[in-house]
This record gives sequence, structure tokens and C-alpha cells, in this order.
Amino acid sequence: MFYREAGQYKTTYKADMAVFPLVQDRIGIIAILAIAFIGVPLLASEFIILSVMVPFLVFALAAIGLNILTGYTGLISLGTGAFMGVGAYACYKLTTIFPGVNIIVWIIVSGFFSAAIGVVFGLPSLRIKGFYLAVATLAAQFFLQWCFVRIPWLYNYNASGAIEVPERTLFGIAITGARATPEVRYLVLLSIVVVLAWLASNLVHGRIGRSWMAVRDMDIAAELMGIRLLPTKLLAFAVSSFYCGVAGACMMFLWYGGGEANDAFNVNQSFNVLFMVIIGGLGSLIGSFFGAFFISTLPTILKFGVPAIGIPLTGAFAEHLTHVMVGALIIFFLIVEPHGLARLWQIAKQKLRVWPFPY
Amino acid sequence: MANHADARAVSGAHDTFPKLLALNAQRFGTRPATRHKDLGIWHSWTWSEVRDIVRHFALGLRALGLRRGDKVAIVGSNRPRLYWSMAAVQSWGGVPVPVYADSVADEMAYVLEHAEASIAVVEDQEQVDKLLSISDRLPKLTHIIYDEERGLRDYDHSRMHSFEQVQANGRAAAADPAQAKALDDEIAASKGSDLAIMLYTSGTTGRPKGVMLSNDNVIISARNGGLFDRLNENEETIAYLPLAWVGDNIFSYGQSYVLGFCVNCPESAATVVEDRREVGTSYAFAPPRVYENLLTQTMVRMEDAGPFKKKMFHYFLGVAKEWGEKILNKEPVPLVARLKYALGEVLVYGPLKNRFGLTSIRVGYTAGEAIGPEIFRFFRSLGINLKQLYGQTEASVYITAQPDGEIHADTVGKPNIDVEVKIDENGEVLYRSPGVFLGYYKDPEKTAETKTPDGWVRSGDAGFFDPKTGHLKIIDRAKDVGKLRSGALFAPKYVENKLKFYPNIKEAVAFGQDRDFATCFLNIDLTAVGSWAERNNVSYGSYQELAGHPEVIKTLTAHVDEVNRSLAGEPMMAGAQIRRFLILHKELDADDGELTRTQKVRRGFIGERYAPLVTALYDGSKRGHIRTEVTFEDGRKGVIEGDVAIVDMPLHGTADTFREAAE
Amino acid sequence: MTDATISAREAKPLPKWAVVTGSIVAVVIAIVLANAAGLMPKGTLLHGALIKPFVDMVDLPDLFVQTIWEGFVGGVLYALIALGFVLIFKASGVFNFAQGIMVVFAGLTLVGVYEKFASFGFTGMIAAYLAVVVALGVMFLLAVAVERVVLRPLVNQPDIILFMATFGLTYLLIGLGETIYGGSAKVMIADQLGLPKGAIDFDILGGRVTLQKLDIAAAVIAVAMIAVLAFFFQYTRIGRALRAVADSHKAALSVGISLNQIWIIVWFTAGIVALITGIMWGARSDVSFGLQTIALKALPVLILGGFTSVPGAIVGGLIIGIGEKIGEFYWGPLFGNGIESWLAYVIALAFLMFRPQGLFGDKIIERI
Amino acid sequence: MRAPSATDIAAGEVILAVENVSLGFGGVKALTDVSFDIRKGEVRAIIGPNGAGKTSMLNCINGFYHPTEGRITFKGKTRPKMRPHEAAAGGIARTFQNVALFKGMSTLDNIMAGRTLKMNRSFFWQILRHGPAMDEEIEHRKFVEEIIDFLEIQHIRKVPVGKLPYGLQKRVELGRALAMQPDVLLLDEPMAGMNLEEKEDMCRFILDVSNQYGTTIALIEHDMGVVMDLSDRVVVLEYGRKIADGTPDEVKRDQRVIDAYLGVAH
Repeated sequence: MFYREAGQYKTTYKADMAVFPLVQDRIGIIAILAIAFIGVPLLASEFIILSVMVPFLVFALAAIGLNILTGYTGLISLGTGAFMGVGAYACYKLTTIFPGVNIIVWIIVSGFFSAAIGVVFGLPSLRIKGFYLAVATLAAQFFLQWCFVRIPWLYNYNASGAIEVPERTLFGIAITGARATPEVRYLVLLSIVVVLAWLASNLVHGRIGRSWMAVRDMDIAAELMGIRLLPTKLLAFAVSSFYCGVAGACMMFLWYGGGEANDAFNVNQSFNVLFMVIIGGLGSLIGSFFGAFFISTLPTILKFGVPAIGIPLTGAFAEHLTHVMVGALIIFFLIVEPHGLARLWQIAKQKLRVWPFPY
Repeated sequence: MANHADARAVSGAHDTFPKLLALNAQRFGTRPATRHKDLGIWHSWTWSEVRDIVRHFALGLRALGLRRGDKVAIVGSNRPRLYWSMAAVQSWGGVPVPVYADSVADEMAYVLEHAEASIAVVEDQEQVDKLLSISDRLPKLTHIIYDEERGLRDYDHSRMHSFEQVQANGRAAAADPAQAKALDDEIAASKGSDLAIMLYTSGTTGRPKGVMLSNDNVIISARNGGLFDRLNENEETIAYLPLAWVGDNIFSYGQSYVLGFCVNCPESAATVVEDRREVGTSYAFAPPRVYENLLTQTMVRMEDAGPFKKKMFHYFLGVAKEWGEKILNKEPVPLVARLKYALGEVLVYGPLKNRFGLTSIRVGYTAGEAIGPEIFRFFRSLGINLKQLYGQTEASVYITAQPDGEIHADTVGKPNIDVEVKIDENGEVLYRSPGVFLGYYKDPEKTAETKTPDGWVRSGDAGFFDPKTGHLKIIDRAKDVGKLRSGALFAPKYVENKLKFYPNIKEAVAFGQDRDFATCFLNIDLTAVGSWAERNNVSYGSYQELAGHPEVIKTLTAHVDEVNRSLAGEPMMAGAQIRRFLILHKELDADDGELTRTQKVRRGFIGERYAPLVTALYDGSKRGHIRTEVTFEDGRKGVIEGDVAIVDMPLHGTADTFREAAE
Repeated sequence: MTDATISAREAKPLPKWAVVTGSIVAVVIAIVLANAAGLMPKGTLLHGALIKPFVDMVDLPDLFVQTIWEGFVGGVLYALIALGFVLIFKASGVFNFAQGIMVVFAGLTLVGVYEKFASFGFTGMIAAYLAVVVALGVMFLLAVAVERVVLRPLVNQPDIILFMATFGLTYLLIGLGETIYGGSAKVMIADQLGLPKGAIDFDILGGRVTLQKLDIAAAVIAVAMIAVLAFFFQYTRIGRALRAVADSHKAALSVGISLNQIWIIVWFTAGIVALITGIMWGARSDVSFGLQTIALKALPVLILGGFTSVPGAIVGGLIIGIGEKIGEFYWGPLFGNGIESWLAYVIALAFLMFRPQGLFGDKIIERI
Repeated sequence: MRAPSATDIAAGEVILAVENVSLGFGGVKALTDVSFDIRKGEVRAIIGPNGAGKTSMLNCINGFYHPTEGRITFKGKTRPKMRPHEAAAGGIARTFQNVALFKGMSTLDNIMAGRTLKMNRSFFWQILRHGPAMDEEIEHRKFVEEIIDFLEIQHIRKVPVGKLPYGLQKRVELGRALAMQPDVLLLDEPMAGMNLEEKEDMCRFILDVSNQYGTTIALIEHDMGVVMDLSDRVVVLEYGRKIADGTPDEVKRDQRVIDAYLGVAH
């Protein structure tokens, strides 16, 4: 209804292949970025930033990662949590060994470590398919989780057995550690997410993205067209794990500010991210954001929202209720729109474009 | 207004298209002249680029032996190169002869033979094959130049060339000052009075006639048209109508050269609608059926919309109906209405115009035949400045048009600039204007029949000036306006148009001349009726089956009855109410000669072709049987048989009104 | 093009098993020789990994037997859960992630109901078995609910969607369970149910092996149950129907069976299995949500056995159970213990590399 | 009007030779000692009743199956265990009996995917989707647009192929194969399940391909009329054995072929 496509014609392939070919969409995305970068830090309360925005962004990153693997390449993984862990621990070791280098650098670099691990555990994907592969990735999940706990070197032999995030600064402003303000952490995180999301969209819109989707939609046909399966799948594993790793590092350093693998990077975390991807929409970056927002904020909303409307909830009961709600909502969503929120969004958008026509 | 000045400046020195091209190349050198969606994106050429291309191609043509006065057939869909070749041909004082690309080999053979075309510039393999298949009938045709090479590589190229090749040769030749000068001289030598182009009108009867138009004819009419609606170089139009039709030649070629605006060529026939949306035309021209289809499709699609949306849609259409035109005509309108309309603009009109690709439309013409008032009002109420235009090939289109603010659904407006119009004793419309054609090619008798020595042209249409508005009203083809045996006036076209504005009715053919009462054939509109059938899950195997469906017959009976009622309301016409009608078992089709290439019904021909049905209409029988031969796109012939029901209609109005009309 | 579309990738020169066993034998010989040559002195990692465990096994056979027994019992219980998975996967193609939580839920319900009875002073074996009946009833309702609310609306959706749905189910059940029975662990009403207590010791191989009676019971019951299921599948009409469904839904329909009924039956059967599993596990440790992690343990079992094979589930269960215990007991110390948590998966993964479809799974046929 | 007339093909060099190929799965024998060759620029038809092993033959040619006996020589090279992607790289493209498009992708992307082999910009540029990567993308988009124009599917350029009617899907699949600029194009029943009009279009396209790009084409087809119109030479298989080989007319007159087709409705 707000779309006025008349007069928007493309004179170059570059323009035609743009991610947001329509002016209205470009305006929309700019507006969103403006709000995220300026509006939120200025207006949002500390609570909103810390318990809504930051988790949302961290999970969005992880969801993008998993979506690249599961949504775009069609390989189910239940090891996301562990790959996030690799990132977190790598980052921890790096920044403690080389305190001099800026933490943001290490957060990014740590992604490469989990990428490497990801490739190793991706090797079976050539022979193993579907749920068999899903279960195989659980091996990664439990093995790595075990490593995080059993190899004290990873957490610098801290008595707590957990990562204790040191303070690191950028231009003298603390961005990690106790003294880092929520706003700063949020902005750092946001910047990382925006850049990585942009790169991801570049990737999936190009040759590599197409080969991934080709493998997903029909691997045999893809191979008969000269797409080599193993390298393609491994690349997907690498990129996916990279994103998860960075997400993990961000989680530890910009959100938790310290913690221990068994509760941060356990198998439930893997499932959590998988939910986000499915609910958000397989094979859609925007969906990753939707899913991440939905799943990551739902508990918070229930915990604080429900009492707000007058229904008293004890902490424990709230938790139980959350479980029920999340479970019910997942089933509900799968029934209404198996292709996730992204599809709903797409449909809505299409409806707006052809408005007032139904199709 | 600057652009007026431009337009005027055009006259005088720049009296031919090659000269105009040169002018545009210097005054609008960097502005786009042509845009073409090809291979998925829009390519555009500035006026100076076009000038060079045309020059080179012209020189290339010379090498192929093009001389002043030679005829060059132009066959194909709306491709930039075909338009350019027109200018190139005219550079040597040659005469482009656009031919309907969808005409079957035989028709094409006639035109090329008659025009004695020596060169043909065609779009692609399809057309080349067509020409080759009739080459034995075209001894004069020495060269074929094609735009698209696909499939032609292995053809014998002794007499066949690609556009690039000819252009390249020309580019080489351009280096030689002598040849370049020769071209400049020839361009300078041409005068406004010279023959510029020949358009074959697929007349509603008989063989097509070659209408000869001079540079002055086209250029001055185009300029006046531009002045009339204050058009300028910023217009965007989309070229999608047959090249051979005078309308396209004026709006997509003539006016573009005179005013210097950009013409957009769509990617393919299947994508015209999207392409129009993409470019967002500001100046549109279409025969009524294009608007009819738009409206039909709109209504059909809205049928499937959700109840709420439907409600909202129709509510705001109501608002538009009530206030839209008034606002468009700048009449005083209460604030509340304005607000409602503004809201509607956001929710319905704006989006609709966007879908139509008419968001930035400034002027839209409908011409060729009468448009259903409902359709006309619909588009105007949305804020689209749609106007009626009355034109003919023989007049280089412009005869009358509706000035802003003086729009009436049932008139065709006032005489255009420099046009004189008069009605002769038996009601036929005559006109005289700078656009009046030179004559019919190789056909002095016919020329004499239509064109009086003092330059008046018989339009062949019966009409009158409406005393209230001072606008011209067209009733029908003069020869078609007849009387029933009772003496009551019978204007078939008039009746047909009333019928045709029901979305369900695609075509109507009325009979009654010298008969006891009026009857008609109907064609159902497959889009509208088909979707109705879908919604009421009526299954049908073929057009024939659907047309024969009792429910369908019922619906159409209702339509006819309403028409009869409205006719009864008009004393003049009350006698011509439809007493019996039938629904044809096949769609009327230009390939079978039942419609002209511009989709006008050829009543006489149909009358003969379906004689058995006509008799059945009048001998009171309940059903009629018919066996007709049809031609498929590829020229194969087949036979369709049909057994159609005939419906009797009650008449409205009193016997007295009937008699009054008779006297 | 029926036969013609079977993948040519099966047409291999040497059968895999030959290659595998061959190489294993080679490796063993190599190790023995190397050791004999004294290349691996005591204390070194290599020695610890390649020599010591085997030496221990031989030196203390009773311990070895004990370990195997432990593994065996564990394996049996894995097998039971895996069985639940297989049943459902076979019949409805759903990878039922909720199987684990169903175990917990069944167990909790049983205990919860019994406690209610007890609160009316109604205790003892009758009460216990009445509670079992009620629990069964609940599992049946659950089966119906699942069929109505989850399966029916999602029929014909891609597998992953159904898979995710069972995730949702898991969360739902966790929530429900916690809300109704509270989050705290419960003690299984083992003796009320008349499950044996204590242990039998007997001395063999110059050592003492202790068998918990409960474990024996568990093993017996498990075996009995598998037998029953096998019978059910082979000889009852419904059983055959289930097999038909497993082969193709169309076939089933053509036999004149309603898919919906089938699903209910299958899920109910899985529910029964879950309840029994719950009782057994509960009796060995206690009934808590921690139990659901054993469901994950059942996954490698599935991989080994193949998602569609009942015997596979059993064999797989045993291999994992025993392998895990032995690994933990003999090699664990080397890695600082706790390797149980992943050993199972790695074993499974190793198998997968050779048989992508599992030990007993149906062949994966590639078509174009 | 086709490029190389049957006569000059007879002289043409052999681009692909199948020699005594047998293929078996366990007990079943899909192909038995089949030999024939495909010459540069010709349209070669492989026909035969259902289950004759036609598709298996194609599968062997592009390396999806590996013959249990015999050898396949392509462009003078014999690769006993050629993997499909190697075949693709070597210049063999393929369409499938039951359309094997990438359902989740648009027509454009499907055909673009056919260009993958020809695209080689590094990951670095890919991730920036700028500079060389963009140039490459654009360059190949141009090529793909040529194909779209060629197959007259502009109007469905950006429609997800899953939504397309069968006939168009077949066309898109052909486009995807063409995008690989193959030396040999294998078409597995390109006209299966099409109506007359669609068949005529497809015929035209196949002829144009062979004429325009001089591509060598091997096609499996049931519609005898089509085969006779299109192909220069025909191989007839029955129960995995070759029973005839020659020009359409020769084959038509061959008694064994007539018997093979007797009663078989085609």
C-alpha cells in the first residue's frame, strides 16, 4: 500500500541485483538502523538494553550462523552451542595471552577458531545426511562441552572453572568487564552484528549462496552441474561456525561478562538457536533476526510482562509457564506457518506491494 | 510556457524528421530519446546517440541501394531499431511503410506488393520466414534487414543483413566525407510537403488502403497535439501498440521527435504491464479495450480479496465516483469530501494507479472507438486525466479532443488546434486540417471519394455537435447508421457500445438494418466470465462450452435487458431495442478477418460469415447451427462447429415513444 | 526406471567389512609387536592408551565382567528409549525428540498419582498398580492429544518441521511436568511395585561380581517387552498395519487403516515403553528432569541401530552401553574422566563413517 | 534449416564414444554391452521402451553411475571413475526426466547456478560483493539474460521455480543446462508431460540450441514424431541392449525396433 514502484526502473544489473531494489525498502532499513544506533541508546532503559536488545543481537548473530548451515545449505546442526563456546574460549585465551590487542579484533578472530573446529566436525557431512548428521553434530556438542570443562587451561585454571571477563577498552572507554556501560556494550555489539549481517547477505546473494542453496534443494543436480559437494558443505560449516563463534565471544564478553560452559554453551543453547532459525524462517537472514528476537525475548516478556498485566507469577512458576508457552508457541507457529516469520513478513510485504489486490 | 516555444520553434526550419532529429541532438543532446528493456534491464540512448545510429544506418541503407521515394517495409513489435530505421529511411527521402507484425503472410504479401517495398526491416526470424514464404510474390523486395539474429545464422545471406552489419557499413561510410555530404544534402533537400510515411489502414471493409502522410501532416499535427495538452520533453511514454497504426506512429515517433520526450520499448508483449509500471509513464495512449481490460481485471481480482478489503475498496470507489471527477476538474468540493478522497488516495487510488503504472500520468487518451462511460469515469475518478480523442489515420490522428476541465463521457471533445469540423446534411462528420493526408497510394478514386478538392475529408462517421457542451458526439459509422423497416433509427455501434461496457461482454455485433427489429451476437469475456465460473465452481472445457452455459446466458440476458431499458429512455433510439440475441460459440478474431487489426468488428463480413445464425435470429427458431473455418496463429486452418441458443427479449417503453421515434 | 535408479555407489570392489576387520587386525598385530619390542614403556600415554587397559582386563577379569554387566544394563535401558524413537519414526516418520521427556513425564505421573493415593491413605501394591493404570491412561491421552494437536495439522510437512514440533512438545511437557509435579526429584515407588531389592553376589574368575536384582529385573522386563513388541508387530493385525504404514502411507490407507488411529496407537505404545523405562531408571536412580538427558544418549544408539530397526535399537543400545562403560572405566582416567558424556557419540560417529544408514537401517537409495 | 545437415555429420568427428558398456546393480543388469558414439554437432536420440536403460545410459555418461564393464571416451579422454562434477567440468550438461530444479530459487538464480563452474572470484571478493565479484556476477548475469531471452521466459525471471507450471519448469531446466555452455547436452525426456504447443516450443528451442551454439545433443524421448523430426541419428535400446542404430528412417524400418515397439503405446 505504501509502495510506489511506478518509475523505479533499473538501468544496470548492479541496481537490479541490489539486496533492497525498492526505494521504500531502502528508506525502511535506514530508518531501522538510525533507531538502533541513535534511538535505542538514548531512549531505552538499561533493563531494555541488557535483557532485551543485547541478548537479541547475540542470538541474531548465532541464528544467522546456523541459518547459513541449516537454512541455506540444508544441514541440520545441534552443535551450535559448542561452536559458540569455542569462540568464547578462544577469545578469552587470546585476550589474556595478548592483552595489548584490541578485544574487538579478538572477538572477530576467535570466529576463525570455531570455523576451523566447525570444518573438522563438518567432515562427516559428506557421507551422513539428515537426522544422522544432526545427531553426529551432537558429538561435537558434547565433546567440546566436555573439553571446556575438563581442560582447565581453557579457563586459565580459574577456581570458578569459568571465564572471568577482564576489562578491555577502546579509546579509553571500557567496552568489556564490570565498568563497561550497557550502552557501550550494546553499540559495540550492534556494530559487529550489522557488519557481519551485511557480509552474510553479500555471501548468500552471490555465487556461494547459490551453490549452498543448490546443494540444499537438490544435491545430485548440483553435483551434476559441477558444484563439488564436500567443499561447498565444508565452507558452509566454516562460515556458519565463524558466526556462531563470534556470537559466543560476544555473549561472554558483551553480555554475560563471564560464565561457565555447562550453562552457557550446553545442548539446550543449541536447540534454542535452532528454534530461532526454524521459527524465524529457514533460508532467510531477516528471519534469523525475527526468530532471535521472538525466542530470546519471549521469556523476558512472560517473566515481566505477565505480572505487569496483573497476573502474579512466582519465579519458579514463571519459568515453568515460560516452558509451556514456548513449547506451545513453537508448535503453533509450525502449524500456522511452517516457513516461519520470514514467510509471514514476505507475504505481508507482497500484500502491501500488490495492494489493494489480493495477489 | 517554455515548451510551447520549443514546440513552435519546431515548425519552419525543421520540417522533416531527420532535421528534427538533428535539432534534438543539439537541444536535448544528453537527454534520453529511447529506452528499451532488454535482457532484464533498461538501456537508453540519448538524442545525439540516436542521431549517430540513424545516420550510420541510413548510410548503410544507401549502400543497399535506397533512393528517394523508395518504400521500406517495417515489420515487427515496438523495437528501438525499427523506429530508428524509419528516420534513417526518411533521411534519404525514402518512405517507411510499417506493417502489422501479427498479420498472416497473405495480408503482409498484399501490403508489400501494393507498396512496392524494395527493402524490409524486420524484427526476427519469425518475420523473415514470413517474408521468405511470400518472396515469390514480392519481386521488388531486394533486401531484408533483421534486428535479432537468433536462428538466422545459417540462412542465405546474399540478400539478408543484420542491423549491426548495415549500421557498421554505414559507420565506415561516414568516414568518407563525400558520402556524409551526400546524406546531409539529401536531408536538406527534403521538404515538409514530401511524403513522409505510408500507413495501411485495415479499413473496416475491403482491402487495406495506403494512407500517404507528408512530413507536415505528421509534424504539425503532433505539434498541435502537444500544444493542446501542454506536453513537453519530460514526458515518458511506452510504445506497445502496432507500429502500423497511426496512433503509435504519432505518439511514439512523431510527437517524440517534435517534443523531444523519451519513448520506452517494453521487453516483450507479456511484460508490458510490469514495464509500464517500471517506467511510470506520464503520457499514455490506448484504445478503449486496454482500459476495459484494466478495469475488468481489477474487478475480477478484487472479487478474490478479503471481505474487509473489498468493503473498503468499494466504499472508496464510491467516494471517488462522487467527488473524484469534480476534484480533477478543479470544481469546488466540500472539505469533508476532499479529506475522504485524500484518505482514499492513500488506501486505494494511489496503490491502484501504482499497479496500473499510471502513478505519474499527466494525460491519457482513449481513442479508436467509443469507450464505455463507466470505464471512462472509473479512471478519471481515480485522478487519472483520461480524455477522449477523435482521430483518423487520414487526419494524422487529431480531429477533436477534450480540453482539460471539459470532459464528458459521451462526447469526443472540441476540434483540435488548426482543425475545422463540419457536419453535412446527412449527419456525416467532415474535417479539414494541416494533418489531412495526401491521398491513398495508387488509388485516386478512393481518394476522391473521401477527400473533397477544397481539402475536406469525409470521416465516414455520423455525429453532431452537442448544443449544451459544444462538443462533437459520434453516433456511429455513417453508413452503419440505418433504419429498421419500421423506420425507427438504428445505430448498431451505439447499441454495441452500450452492451460492451458490461465486463462480461467482450464483443457485440448488432443487426437490424431494414429488418423488423434489432438483434445481436455477443462474445463473452473469458477473463470475467471464466473467473465467475471458477468462483461458482462451474466447470467448462472450452470457450464454446462456457458460452453455452445456461447461467451465463441468464446473466447476459439481464445485461441485454438493462441495455434495452436505457435505450427505451432515449426517444431517438427506443426503436432499436434488442429483441433477440445469441452468444457466439467462438471469439471473434482478427486472424479470421472478423475484427480489424485494431480490433474493430467488421459487421458486414460477420453478417455474411454467420449468415445462418442471422437468419435464425429472424426466422424465430429457438436454436441456430453454424460451421465456421478458423485460422490458427501458424496459419493452419481448422473448423469449429456450434449449436447456439437464441434468447427472446421483452421490449421496454411504451408504444407511443416507439411511434414518436418512428416519425 | 525402477532397478535402474539404484545408486551405483554400492557397486564397490571389496566389501567394506573385509577392509575394516582387516585393518583392525593389522593394527592390533602392530600394537602387540610394538609392545613386545618394548617401544611403549609403562607410564607413557601410548602405553596407557594401547596396552594398560587390555592388561587390566586380563589381570582382573571379574572387574571386566562387572563392567560389562553394568554396561549391559545401561545398554538395555538405552535400547528401551531408542525403541520408543524407532516405533514412532517407523510408523509416522517423526523423529520424536520428546521420547526422553515422555519417560520422565510417565515416571513423574506414576509417582505423583501414587502420592495422591497415599495422601488418602491408600497405599500398597494395588494402589501402585492402579497408579500404573492411571499413568497409562495419561500416556494414552497424551498420544491422542499429540495426534490431534501436532501430527494431524502438520501432516505432509517436511521432516525437520515435525522434528521441531516434537521439540516444542518437549518444552511443553517439561513445563507441564514442573508445574504439576514440581521441579524436585522424586523417588520411584520401586518396592510398592514389587521390584526386587538387594543384590546377588557370586564369585567367578577369582573375584566377586555383584548383580543388582533390580538390574536383573530391568534386563528381564526389557527383554520381555521387546519380545512382546516383536510379537505385536509380527502377528497382530494392528502390528502388520503399523509395518504397512512404515513402508508407505498409501499402502496403509489402501489396506483400509486410518493413519490417525495408527499414530495414536504408535504414540501410545511409545508411551508404554516410556513408562516402563521411567520406572526402571527411576528405580535405579530417581525420577527427575535430569533423566531427559538420557534421551540424548539414545540418539547415538539410534544412529548405530538405524532409525527404522527394532533389533538395531537393541544391539545399538548394548554396544553403546557396554562400550561407554568400558571406555569410561579403562580409558576415562587417561582423559580425566567424564568421557561418558561424548564417548557414545564418537563411537556412533565412527560407525556412521562406514555405514551412513546405521547397522540395521534401510539402505539410502539415491535417485535422479 | 538446421545447422549441420545429416550428411556432414556423418563425416563429423566423434566427441563421445560408448564402448561395450554394461551396468549392473547386484543381480539386476541395467545395461548390457552397449556401444555407440555421438558425433560433434549432431542431435542423437536414445529411444526404447520403458525400463530399457535409457536413463541409466545417461547416468553413466555423466558419471553418476560407473559402468561395471566397458568404457566411455569423452573428447578423447577415458575416465574410468569420473565423478559427476568432473563430467560437468569436462563439458557435459544434463536435464532430468522429472524436473530437478532448485525449487527454492528463482528462475534467474537457477540459471545463474548453472554458471557456477565458470565463476571463480575469491571468497574475499564474494563476501564484499563488490569489485571483481560484482563484475563477474554482472558478466554472467548478461550471459544468463541471453538465455532467458532465448527461451522467452522474461516474464518469469524472478518467480520461484517451484511456483511455475511444468512446461515452464522444463524450459528453465534447459536454460540451466545451457548456462553451462556444454559441449554435450543430455536431455532426458525434455517433452514428457507437455501439451502439443509446449512440445512445439521445446522442439524449436532444441533445434535453435543445436543451430545457434552448435551444441551436441543426446536426448531420450518417447514421442516418436519428435524424435524423427529432431534427431540426426537414433540408438534403440531394449532391456539394456542395443537393438538398432542409425538414421531415423533406417531405424523406423528396422524389424526389431518395430517388434520392440509393437504394443508399446508411444
